[in-house]
Amino acid sequence: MDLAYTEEEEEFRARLRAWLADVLPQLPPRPDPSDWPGRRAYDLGWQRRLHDAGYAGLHWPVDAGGQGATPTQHLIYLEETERAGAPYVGANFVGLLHAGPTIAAEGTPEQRRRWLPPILRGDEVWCQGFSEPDAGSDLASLRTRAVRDGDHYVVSGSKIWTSHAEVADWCELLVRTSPVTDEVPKHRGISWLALPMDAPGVTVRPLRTLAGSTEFAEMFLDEVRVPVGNRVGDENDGWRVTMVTLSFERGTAFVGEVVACRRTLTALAAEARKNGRWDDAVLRRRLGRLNVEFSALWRLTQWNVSEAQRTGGVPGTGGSVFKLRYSHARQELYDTAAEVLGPDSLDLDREWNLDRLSSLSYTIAAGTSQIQRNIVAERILGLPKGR
Amino acid sequence: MDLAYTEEEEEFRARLRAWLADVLPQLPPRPDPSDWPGRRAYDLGWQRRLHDAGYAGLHWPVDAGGQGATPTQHLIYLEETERAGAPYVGANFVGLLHAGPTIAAEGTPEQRRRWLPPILRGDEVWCQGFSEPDAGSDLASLRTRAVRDGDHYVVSGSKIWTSHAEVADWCELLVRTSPVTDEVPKHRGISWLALPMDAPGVTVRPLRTLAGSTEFAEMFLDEVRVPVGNRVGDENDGWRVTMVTLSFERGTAFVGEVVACRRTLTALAAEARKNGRWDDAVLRRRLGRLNVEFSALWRLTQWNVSEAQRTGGVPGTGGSVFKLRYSHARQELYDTAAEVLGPDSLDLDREWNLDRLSSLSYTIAAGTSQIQRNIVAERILGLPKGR
Amino acid sequence: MDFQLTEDQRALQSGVRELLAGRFGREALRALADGPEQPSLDRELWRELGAAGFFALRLPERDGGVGLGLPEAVLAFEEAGRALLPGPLVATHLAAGEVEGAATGDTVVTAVDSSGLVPWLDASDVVRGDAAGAVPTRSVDPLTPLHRAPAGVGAPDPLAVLLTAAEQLGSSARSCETAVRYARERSQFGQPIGAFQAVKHLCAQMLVRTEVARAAVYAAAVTADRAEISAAALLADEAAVQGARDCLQVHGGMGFTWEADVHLHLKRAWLRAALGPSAGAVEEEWAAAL
Amino acid sequence: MDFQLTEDQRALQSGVRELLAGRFGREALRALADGPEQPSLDRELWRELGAAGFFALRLPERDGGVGLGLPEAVLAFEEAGRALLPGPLVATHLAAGEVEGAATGDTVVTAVDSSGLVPWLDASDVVRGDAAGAVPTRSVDPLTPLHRAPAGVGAPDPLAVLLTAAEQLGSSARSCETAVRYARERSQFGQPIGAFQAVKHLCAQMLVRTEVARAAVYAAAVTADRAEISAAALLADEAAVQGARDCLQVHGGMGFTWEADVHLHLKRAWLRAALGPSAGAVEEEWAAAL
Repeated sequence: MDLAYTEEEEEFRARLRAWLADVLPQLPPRPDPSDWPGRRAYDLGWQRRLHDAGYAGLHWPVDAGGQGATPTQHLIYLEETERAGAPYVGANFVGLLHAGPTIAAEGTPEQRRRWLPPILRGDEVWCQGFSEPDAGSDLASLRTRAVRDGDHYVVSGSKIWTSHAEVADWCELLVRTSPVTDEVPKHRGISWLALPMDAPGVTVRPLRTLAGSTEFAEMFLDEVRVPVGNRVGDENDGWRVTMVTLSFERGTAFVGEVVACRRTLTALAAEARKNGRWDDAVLRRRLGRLNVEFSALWRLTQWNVSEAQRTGGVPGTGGSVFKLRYSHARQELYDTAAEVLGPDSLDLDREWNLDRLSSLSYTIAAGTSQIQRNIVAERILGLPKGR
Repeated sequence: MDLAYTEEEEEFRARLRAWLADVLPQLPPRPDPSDWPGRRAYDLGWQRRLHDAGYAGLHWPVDAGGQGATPTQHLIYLEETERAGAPYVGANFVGLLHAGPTIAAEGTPEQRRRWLPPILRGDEVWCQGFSEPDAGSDLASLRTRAVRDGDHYVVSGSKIWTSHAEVADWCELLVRTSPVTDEVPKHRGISWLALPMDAPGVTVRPLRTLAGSTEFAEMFLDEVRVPVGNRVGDENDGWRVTMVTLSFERGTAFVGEVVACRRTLTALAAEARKNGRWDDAVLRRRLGRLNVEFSALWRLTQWNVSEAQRTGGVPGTGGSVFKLRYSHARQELYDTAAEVLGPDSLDLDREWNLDRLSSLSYTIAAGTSQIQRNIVAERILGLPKGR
Repeated sequence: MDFQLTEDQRALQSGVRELLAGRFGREALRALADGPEQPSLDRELWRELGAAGFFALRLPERDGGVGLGLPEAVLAFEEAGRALLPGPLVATHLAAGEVEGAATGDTVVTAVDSSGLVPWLDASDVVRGDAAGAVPTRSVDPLTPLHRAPAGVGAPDPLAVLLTAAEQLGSSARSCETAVRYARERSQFGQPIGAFQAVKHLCAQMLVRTEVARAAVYAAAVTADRAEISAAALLADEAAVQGARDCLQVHGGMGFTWEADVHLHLKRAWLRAALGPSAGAVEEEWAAAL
Repeated sequence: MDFQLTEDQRALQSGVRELLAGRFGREALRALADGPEQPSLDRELWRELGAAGFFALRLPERDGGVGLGLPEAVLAFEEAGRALLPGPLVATHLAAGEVEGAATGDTVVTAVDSSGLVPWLDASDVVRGDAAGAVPTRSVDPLTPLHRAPAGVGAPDPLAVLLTAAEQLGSSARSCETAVRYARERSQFGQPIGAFQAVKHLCAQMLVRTEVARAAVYAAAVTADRAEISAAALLADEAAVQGARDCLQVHGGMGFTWEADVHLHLKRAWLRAALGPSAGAVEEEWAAAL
């Protein structure tokens, strides 16, 4: 048990920190959140800088063009970029964290050559077409159909919760290539396709969330023709291919967010001291409790990352444990922020209030807390599935 | 909507209060909790006094020997006896609240004549033989077998959580008279028997709880012969007969307990003021919150009682709503007591600490909170049963 | 004691519910929510409410009122809360008989809350309290324009607190019903999600919170006791806010969309909870009473 | 950074677990719990623990110790917590090297906690702190005789707080395992109760609390930071107490019996939580640090 970073890790951190200090002041101003093309350009520009500095695909295998960094280096990278206020991964999210690693693991040499370098260089944006209106928690029940027609699939259906769809070049798409029957369970019969977003028949409609923003979109597919060569993995084997992606797990998923939460907590305490609510012992102790909580979540992050490092990044289920606790803690953080703000908590122009709205999704997105508890209970604790 | 008591109700209250003031000083000293025969005698003595004063079977129908009081009068009775520190129903619990009403509703005239008067007069004690080691939440899966042999049933099996078994004359016993088959679901095939506790083959073994006491017992039945005439209701119809009992519901189940909780809360505040913990704002607000909580639970009690009065005491499911909230609130009350006591909370000789241990059963006994939530969701809200 | 609704009270309850269903149903709600940034007040609806006696409910009949009491007002405001009816309903109701035209719905009255919040300032004809220097605020609730006045003064008005609690109660009940309906309709893993215990138990707890709050709010309406009103507000605030949160959780991703009504209940519940006494103040009040 | 157990640490962990399973398994536990009112201290077991290095674990080898550090001590005490090993283990461990015979288990040492609680006073050879005027208490934990000394003095000893937190962690983990085992074995309504989401989710939350506490306790052992130790104690106390409560709930009626071990974990967890800093003190400490 050791929490000290190795000399090599400290060097990595120092080099990164120096580079960030140098490069961040050179960045153009951040675009307005509603300016999609501007955001695409900004995010890709940042990715290009990472690429040129040797940080692109930090955690990707070297043979896929990545840096083959250890989980600990990845943790340091996320910690330092968050602390320095560097741009978020943004539009590069799906490419770098889902589609890319999937192609790296399951794609043909040709597919890897075609799709991986543009992700790393910041040339192409990917989005994700997994969820459907009727297939949320039960993702495998998805119904978007792909029918073989010569060397193409003809795809029809609809997807939801697709972020960056407006500006993506590619979509990693899950489609049903064999209908569900008594012999074919729903997890079989799914295939993974790379869909060019400019293909005829693709319609994107922004989806307004309760926070009033349109971070997500719905995507409608009307007889869209996708070359068979865009399929990664075997036909009907897309569920397994996808799970490789979803469980691409090094314990680092929430590193930046935990760092950000701790910064928010410090700011909340400062605000409470300023507006006098610090004298409310109940509120003050609630802030103290959150400080304990996020400190422990940071230690749990280090624990999970070290575990991933030991096992060589083998998929773990520790992520569910972390997410369950973290998503609740972060919602509690913003509820506490509302207490600190008092009546100002009703003012959307005040800091933290929009974050509070966004935080409502934490116990839902990427597997509801209910689903996560099932996963923990069944896969870690070995409790039986219900009838 | 009215919270004022009618003139008649106020008269009832005044008369009861006067009687209690008169009779309570005449009572013998309370027996030691471990002195079962003493407890039986004390509890039956109290019942006899109630009987002689015209309060026996207050809520029983008049034709069963009761007073036919309204639910509101029953509430007043429970409120006043608790406030005055009168004895609890004790050993008369099952007779007055379960077995008696069942016999009154489902028994033959002869059965009513045989069993009801001794309950009301304080001559006989009943206990309950429902739960089994393997049939708790799933009561209907009970396995104690009764095989017909002429004009007797021969009963074998075991029961658990039987209070007052050591001193009971009769046990209301649920037995399986038809084995479960594909055609006979578990809720059918159950019969209700009045078991004489002195019958050969009945063994009672005290069951020690985590509070260290032996309020409950296990009961072992080894080929016990019970006359067929002791069966109330039809053979195999015992589940329905029993449900009449279990749902005998006038919203009054927890009246005395809510009154007691409010008294405890006042005492806790006094103790906190005395030992200085009142200055802890978090603890003080917690006590204030509990005061709000029990005040609301009292109002909910009045609501439920009024509803029962309107509907003529038709079984309701509001009891589950109340129990869910109340059992949690009462556990929270004793956890708060432990906060007030500080290190004294580890001393079993200090007030409230044994109560805290007992309170651990509130979310389990008479239907766990999990089962209660199922009942609320399925029977009140109409949500579907799972597969 | 007969702590249940009378026949007349049931009739009033269903009357208000029908009126609101007809005049402010889901389409009207969505039109406001999906429309331009600032919602506008429907003056015609306001006058219809006035004609139906919503504002004059507690005015004596000799003053042209309906001559009913607080319990009836609470039932009416519970319905308003269920329907998410917008506007400074509480302030206008409390102004009936004191401000010309409030009783009939011709005059829209708002008030400065003890916290300094002023809903619907621009749309109101009369402001009670000192709104000098009030600045507009980008309101979290899209259906309630807000101003902030320099620190509000005075203690909260108990009647305003009670009627607001009644609205919270209505919202809480509605969130529970919405969650239950969705849980019966939405299927995942081959069965309605309402068949899963996790969802079932969320819904059960929503009902429990609602029914406890109901008993407290109705009792406070009967007794008009100041402390009991505070307690009712505390419980109704919790029931409404947590109920909307749980409703959102039951809806999953769909609950996170603008298009679902869930967030409208949550945001209004947050707003109402910010009015009147804070939870801490109520807890201290009830601790001091021990 | 390698925040995982080393090979040696794993070996130590399983070594202690095996030792305790052999010498203080369920039968020994039940013999104490079901025996006469006051449990007695097994001096022979105490010396075996001494021989195994349990008390001398952190003493330098030159002083006859094992020469290991806090992380190893935490792992050993976690196992003690899992097994519900009785006796003033923490005080004796901390006395090793300072009190003659403590390191070998020949001398049993107890200490007066900052709250004035003194466990195992009569059975101990040496008391650290001022136990003058201590009076016997009918202990809620049947396996820990207690005295109360007139208000304990001084701040809690961080090392004692950490080792106690390690015991809480072990107890929390054990409660989770016990609940899971019971949920797999016990059937109701035609399936193991562990197949019901309500039970499943209780168990999942038990694991979550345990693993968060584990990260905090282990990290505090590595850094030996005073504030981090307080935080670890807060989280481990919660995990142990709530874990035992949930374990009881999963067991239903059986959990309410004396015969089940569930209550022994709950009562010990309550006792340990009363030692060291209060939750309020820790929260204030961590608030002040913001």
